[in-house]
Amino acid sequence: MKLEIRGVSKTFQSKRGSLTAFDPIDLDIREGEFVCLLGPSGCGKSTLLNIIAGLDKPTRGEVRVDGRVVTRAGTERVMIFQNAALFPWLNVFDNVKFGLNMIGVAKPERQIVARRYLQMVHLAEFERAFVHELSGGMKQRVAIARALALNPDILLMDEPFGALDAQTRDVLHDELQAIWSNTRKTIVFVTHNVREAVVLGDRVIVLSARPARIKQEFVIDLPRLRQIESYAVVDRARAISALLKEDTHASQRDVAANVLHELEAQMVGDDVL
Amino acid sequence: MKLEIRGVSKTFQSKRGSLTAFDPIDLDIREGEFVCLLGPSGCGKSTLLNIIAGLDKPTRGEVRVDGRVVTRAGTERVMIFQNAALFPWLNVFDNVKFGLNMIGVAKPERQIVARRYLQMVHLAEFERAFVHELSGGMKQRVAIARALALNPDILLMDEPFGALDAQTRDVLHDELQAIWSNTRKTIVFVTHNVREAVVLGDRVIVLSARPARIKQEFVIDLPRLRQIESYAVVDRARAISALLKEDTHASQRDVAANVLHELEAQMVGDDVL
Amino acid sequence: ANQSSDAARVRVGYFPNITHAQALIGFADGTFARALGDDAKLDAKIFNAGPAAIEAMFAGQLDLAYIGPNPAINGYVKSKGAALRIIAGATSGGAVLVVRADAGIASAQDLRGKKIATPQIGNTQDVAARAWLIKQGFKLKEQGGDTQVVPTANPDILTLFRKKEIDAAWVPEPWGARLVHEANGKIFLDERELWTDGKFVTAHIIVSAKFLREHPARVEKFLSAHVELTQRINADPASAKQKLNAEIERLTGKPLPTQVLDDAWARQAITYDPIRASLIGSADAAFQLGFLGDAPPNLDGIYDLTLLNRVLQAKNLPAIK
Amino acid sequence: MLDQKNIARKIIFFVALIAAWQLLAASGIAPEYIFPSPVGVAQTLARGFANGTFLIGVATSLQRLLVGFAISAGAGVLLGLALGRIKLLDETVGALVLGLQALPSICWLPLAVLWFGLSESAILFVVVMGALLSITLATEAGIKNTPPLYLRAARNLGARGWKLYALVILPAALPAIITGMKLGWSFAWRSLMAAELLSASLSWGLGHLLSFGRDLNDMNQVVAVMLLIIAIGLVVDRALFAPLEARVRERWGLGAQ
Amino acid sequence: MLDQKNIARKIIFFVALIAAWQLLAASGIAPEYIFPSPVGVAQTLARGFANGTFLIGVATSLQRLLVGFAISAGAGVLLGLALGRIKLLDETVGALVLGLQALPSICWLPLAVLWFGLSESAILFVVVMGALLSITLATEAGIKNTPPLYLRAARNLGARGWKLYALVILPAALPAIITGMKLGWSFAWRSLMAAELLSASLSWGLGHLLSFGRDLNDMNQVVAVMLLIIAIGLVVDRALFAPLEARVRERWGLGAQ
Ligand SMILES: Nc1ncnc2c1ncn2[C@@H]1O[C@H](COP(=O)(O)OP(=O)(O)OP(=O)(O)O)[C@@H](O)[C@H]1O
Ligand SMILES: Nc1ncnc2c1ncn2[C@@H]1O[C@H](COP(=O)(O)OP(=O)(O)OP(=O)(O)O)[C@@H](O)[C@H]1O
Ligand SMILES: [Mg+2]
Ligand SMILES: [Mg+2]
Repeated sequence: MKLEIRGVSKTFQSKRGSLTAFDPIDLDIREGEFVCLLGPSGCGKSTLLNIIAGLDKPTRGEVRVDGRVVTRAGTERVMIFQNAALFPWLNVFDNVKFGLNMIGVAKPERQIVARRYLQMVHLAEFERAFVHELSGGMKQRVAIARALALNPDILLMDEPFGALDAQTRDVLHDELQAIWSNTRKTIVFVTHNVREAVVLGDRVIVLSARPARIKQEFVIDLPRLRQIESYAVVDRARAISALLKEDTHASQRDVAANVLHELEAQMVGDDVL
Repeated sequence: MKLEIRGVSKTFQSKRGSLTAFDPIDLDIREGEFVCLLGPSGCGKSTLLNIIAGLDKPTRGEVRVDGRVVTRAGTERVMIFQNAALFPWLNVFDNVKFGLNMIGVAKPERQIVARRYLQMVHLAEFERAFVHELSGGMKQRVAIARALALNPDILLMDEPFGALDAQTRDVLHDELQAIWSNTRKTIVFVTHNVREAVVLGDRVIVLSARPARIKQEFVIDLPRLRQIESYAVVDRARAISALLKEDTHASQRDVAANVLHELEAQMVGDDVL
Repeated sequence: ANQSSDAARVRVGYFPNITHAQALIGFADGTFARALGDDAKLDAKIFNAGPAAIEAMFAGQLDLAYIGPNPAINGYVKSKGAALRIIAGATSGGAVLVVRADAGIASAQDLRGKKIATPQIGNTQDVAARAWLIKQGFKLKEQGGDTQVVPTANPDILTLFRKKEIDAAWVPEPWGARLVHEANGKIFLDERELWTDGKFVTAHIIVSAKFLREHPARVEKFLSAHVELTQRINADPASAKQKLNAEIERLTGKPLPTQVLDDAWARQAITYDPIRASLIGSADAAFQLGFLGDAPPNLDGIYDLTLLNRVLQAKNLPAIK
Repeated sequence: MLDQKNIARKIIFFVALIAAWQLLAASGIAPEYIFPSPVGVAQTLARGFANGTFLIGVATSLQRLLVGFAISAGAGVLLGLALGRIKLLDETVGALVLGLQALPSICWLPLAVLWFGLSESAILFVVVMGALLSITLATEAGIKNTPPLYLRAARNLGARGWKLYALVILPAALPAIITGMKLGWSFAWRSLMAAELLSASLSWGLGHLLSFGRDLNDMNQVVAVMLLIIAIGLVVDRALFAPLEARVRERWGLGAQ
Repeated sequence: MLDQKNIARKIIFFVALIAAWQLLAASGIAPEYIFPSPVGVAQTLARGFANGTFLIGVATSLQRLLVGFAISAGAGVLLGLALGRIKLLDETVGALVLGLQALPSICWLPLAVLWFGLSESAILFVVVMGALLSITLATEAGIKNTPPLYLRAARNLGARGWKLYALVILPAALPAIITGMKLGWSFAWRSLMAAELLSASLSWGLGHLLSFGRDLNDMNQVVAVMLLIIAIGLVVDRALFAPLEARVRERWGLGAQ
């Protein structure tokens, strides 16, 4: 097993009391597998990804990568955040080189590697552009290049295409599938979009509302490249959606409480490091 | 005809020269009709909506409402913007009352009307909330209530659901269809999402890349309430998508140029009033 | 100039003002430099107010200074006698109470309820003015009365006089003369009238106690030059005035008008006598006014005239006690 | 819980600071007339409050500050509004405002004394010149940076004329205006102290008391007045601006900071 | 085209302003010693530059400003960084910084003169106390307001130790730091002028020249020096901060303003 999640649970302590994001979760992910996580808002998907990345500590349980317990962030597990999280003070090229610099790759090699991945995401012409000059889709592609440049074993993607318009999203789905076919990374992909999960995943895991547990797994054995508007995808998606909706209504009622809670979380989140 | 667009064209003058957003466009919209506009980015959809709203002047041609030429903004044609454009210094209730206050509705009546529309969009409990405490979908619903409170004949909606996640979007599609069925407003709705256009519109009008002209019209005669995942919708959408893609590729290549141009437009746009 | 170390330097503070005539002329014509010879290099530091000079001496950046009596007393008292000594006099007289000619002030009683400017709170003229006003039976504003002493920088006094915002001013020369000539002022009282023999100290020389301890020889040489300058000025006031005015012009960019200079000069005397009695009187007045803290000032030891008397003896002049 | 711990830490820190200061002063490495001691300063404070001079000083300075600031705030917002909306004015008077902003307001003092004499007006003038321009510029920037979308939305909902100014343009610029006010206040406070240090006056503010301390070489008085000035600065900031800012931040949802 | 028109308008406005000033001065409603005329000011300027005093004044003040500002900027950023990242320091020293920020730096002058004497250090001290704290506070705020996302992303990409500080935390706070620098500069400039107006010194800066004009009741000199001060204020702002700000704004894509 590439990635073993063993009895992981997480409880947040805040001024208002404690909040259990998820109950003990067990999950195994094979090398080269593309796993999509679906679940109602606030159920703990991001938290789980953060724990795998080593950016957050589980309250109980442990995560193992290649059999070794994860204790801190490591460049063999790289996260791609919802809004790309590019550094605005660096241009596109420097953003892609950032991680390489951190792990001490020599300068000339950095250049070569970064250029290769920028080419892979079709942004070679934009290497001198500032971040704010890119469209949302272009930013996501830079973030993907920045992550891939580190040649991680595992890619963790937290709603990376959530904020994009449909057309751009479709293009990126194709690109991500192509990249994955070529590099065979292990990918854990969080999304709210059921069709997206079906288009991308080998396996789709549906989580319940908070405290999250694994509600059901779907193995998606459709041939690649999959198209989001194909009947097969729509069909599978409809089944999963029905399952999700049970929970969504429950969590919808929770919106106001959630808003407040999230504001708090932001405050607490300030001293991350 | 409720709304007659007669030979309207628009040319922007900027430092870099002039840019024609669209060639003379002719379009008639019946009372109570729900018309969706689709078209590649930058083709001039927002500009056309602004001209109808009276927030922008056409370079040539004219827009008539009930036979009278539009010369300035008027509360019988109200626009709903992509990101809601609520006023953060007012709470939800005051936002909805804003337009009523402007057109001189007496205070007690304002309260009653505003409450009615907040109820219609299922936000009665949130009337004291600040804008930033709302989710994106809630904001859009407040914006819809704010516009409907003025009881306009025509609603102009510029990608109102563009930034929302799929679930919220679906809910709002249902709500908008319900509201439209009850009030029978004339609605012009701009979107990038083909399925959305098919779900909502009586007619879908596809514009070409800049300078925009009307490329084709589709009459959507599916029964209401339509569901975005129904085969019928997906089928119609696929046909329209194919037509759109011809142009999208042309405009994609234009991205870099566009980014620059939009930055400029922002600068020029500063003195709107 | 050769690079002299800190130890071989005498730093002297003074103002570009006619009450510091010896310093201005002595630096201009090289008298001080000649007197010190190769022993030490002279360093002139120009000030425009006494407290600043005291601050500089406290900070260890000034060895000798020409200065008015009250800043010297302040410095002595605040440092509990640790910081400085008075070693010679410089000027006597030269302070006047000027009233606006059109303020309708004919007798002292007419000053009731008026605004009287002085150059700086707690300075020599300020103390004199307050003490005198109280003696005339006025209550000052701080004591709940209606006559007001307004500490104001000299140039502003001139402006405010012109704008008729103050009615009188107790100022040192040449400001007295300038108020008369440039702002329609009238001499109401020459402070000399208030003191026995018409003598009271306006400027004297102080030395930092540390410097006096460590370099008495240099101080003596300096004093010798000071006495020599005093004699020369008194012997030929006309040429002294000319030199003085040239030096003032060099330092401030503007000479004094002849009339102002002549008037002002006539009301002061150049002397090396520190006029001890007037200093004690001034200190008492300052204490009465609350400027010197809670206990009566102990000025024993503020004077150290040993060196001055040695110089005078060498020149066959009578000693000062 | 957490808050109590914070406060305890602060108290310990400041007590330690004062103790260290007293030790240093008592150790005699510098004479008291150069390095005043906490005890001496406390005595001076007690005496100053007992005989009323400090209270009068505080009242005098505060009054000047409030009057000067009120004038600056009113005029600054109006001028900023005009500059932000009227292009011709912005190109001409705007340049003048920018230039004058580069001039430390204390430099006006000599002219102010000439023009206004000993009256309060001279000091007030310096205070106003200190605060007015930064409030003007902040308001102008706030108005220019208002997202045009708000204006469009407002016009679209029927807003016209003064209502547009009062109910949309000004509120939209409010966070920027408050930032400007805070900056203006801080310039006003600095200008006031400098002006009082430099000018004669009929009623004595804190700056005068400080300057008297200097003139009498009484460092205890200097430090005592400095502490008073710090206290007032902190109190005004807390009492006036912190709540205002907190309210606006809450409304606008501008981060918790 | 547009720009030329702007400049023309500005020129017309300022020429008209000066003409009005000259007319007012010549009309004799106020004597020249109260209301100096442009002609008199121009003559003073010419004389001052001819005999070198103005050039020396400008050089002296600029040198003090630059040295003081450089010290403040370096120390301020480091201190702000420490306060922003170390909680205990923030709770103790942070409170002290906040308190001292409420004290107009000119109030330090009497103590500074006592401690440092007539040397440049006294003026420098006042300048540093003026600029340091606002740069510190701005840096601290910038660091505290850095989106935690950047930190996560950086750690996630392998950033650790000093690289995290130098390559992520500081750059992320850069826009805030530059704002703080601008504010600090403006405080430094104001403090310098006030300090020069209030203190004697061995070399004469612009403030001394101004105070000198006051002492001589020479209002032409006062206004001439004020114009010089404005000119320097504008030039430094344009030459130092405008390009820096423009670059950062461009990089970060922070609106065109
Ligand atoms: N640092 C924190 N302190 C306190 N509570 C937190 C913190 N981080 C997250 N939470 C809470 O834990 C729960 C799970 O959060 P998480 O972000 O993992 O949800 P999610 O499944 O990613 O939701 P979404 O789909 O909306 O992104 C939420 O209720 C959230 O408010
Ligand atoms: N004020 C302006 N000045 C100059 N050019 C402008 C201005 N407003 C819009 N444009 C340009 O006109 C064209 C049409 O803009 P518009 O916003 O109407 O496009 P759109 O169809 O709404 O695009 P999108 O789908 O991206 O919103 C664009 O190329 C845009 O850059
Ligand atoms: Mg999440
Ligand atoms: Mg648009």
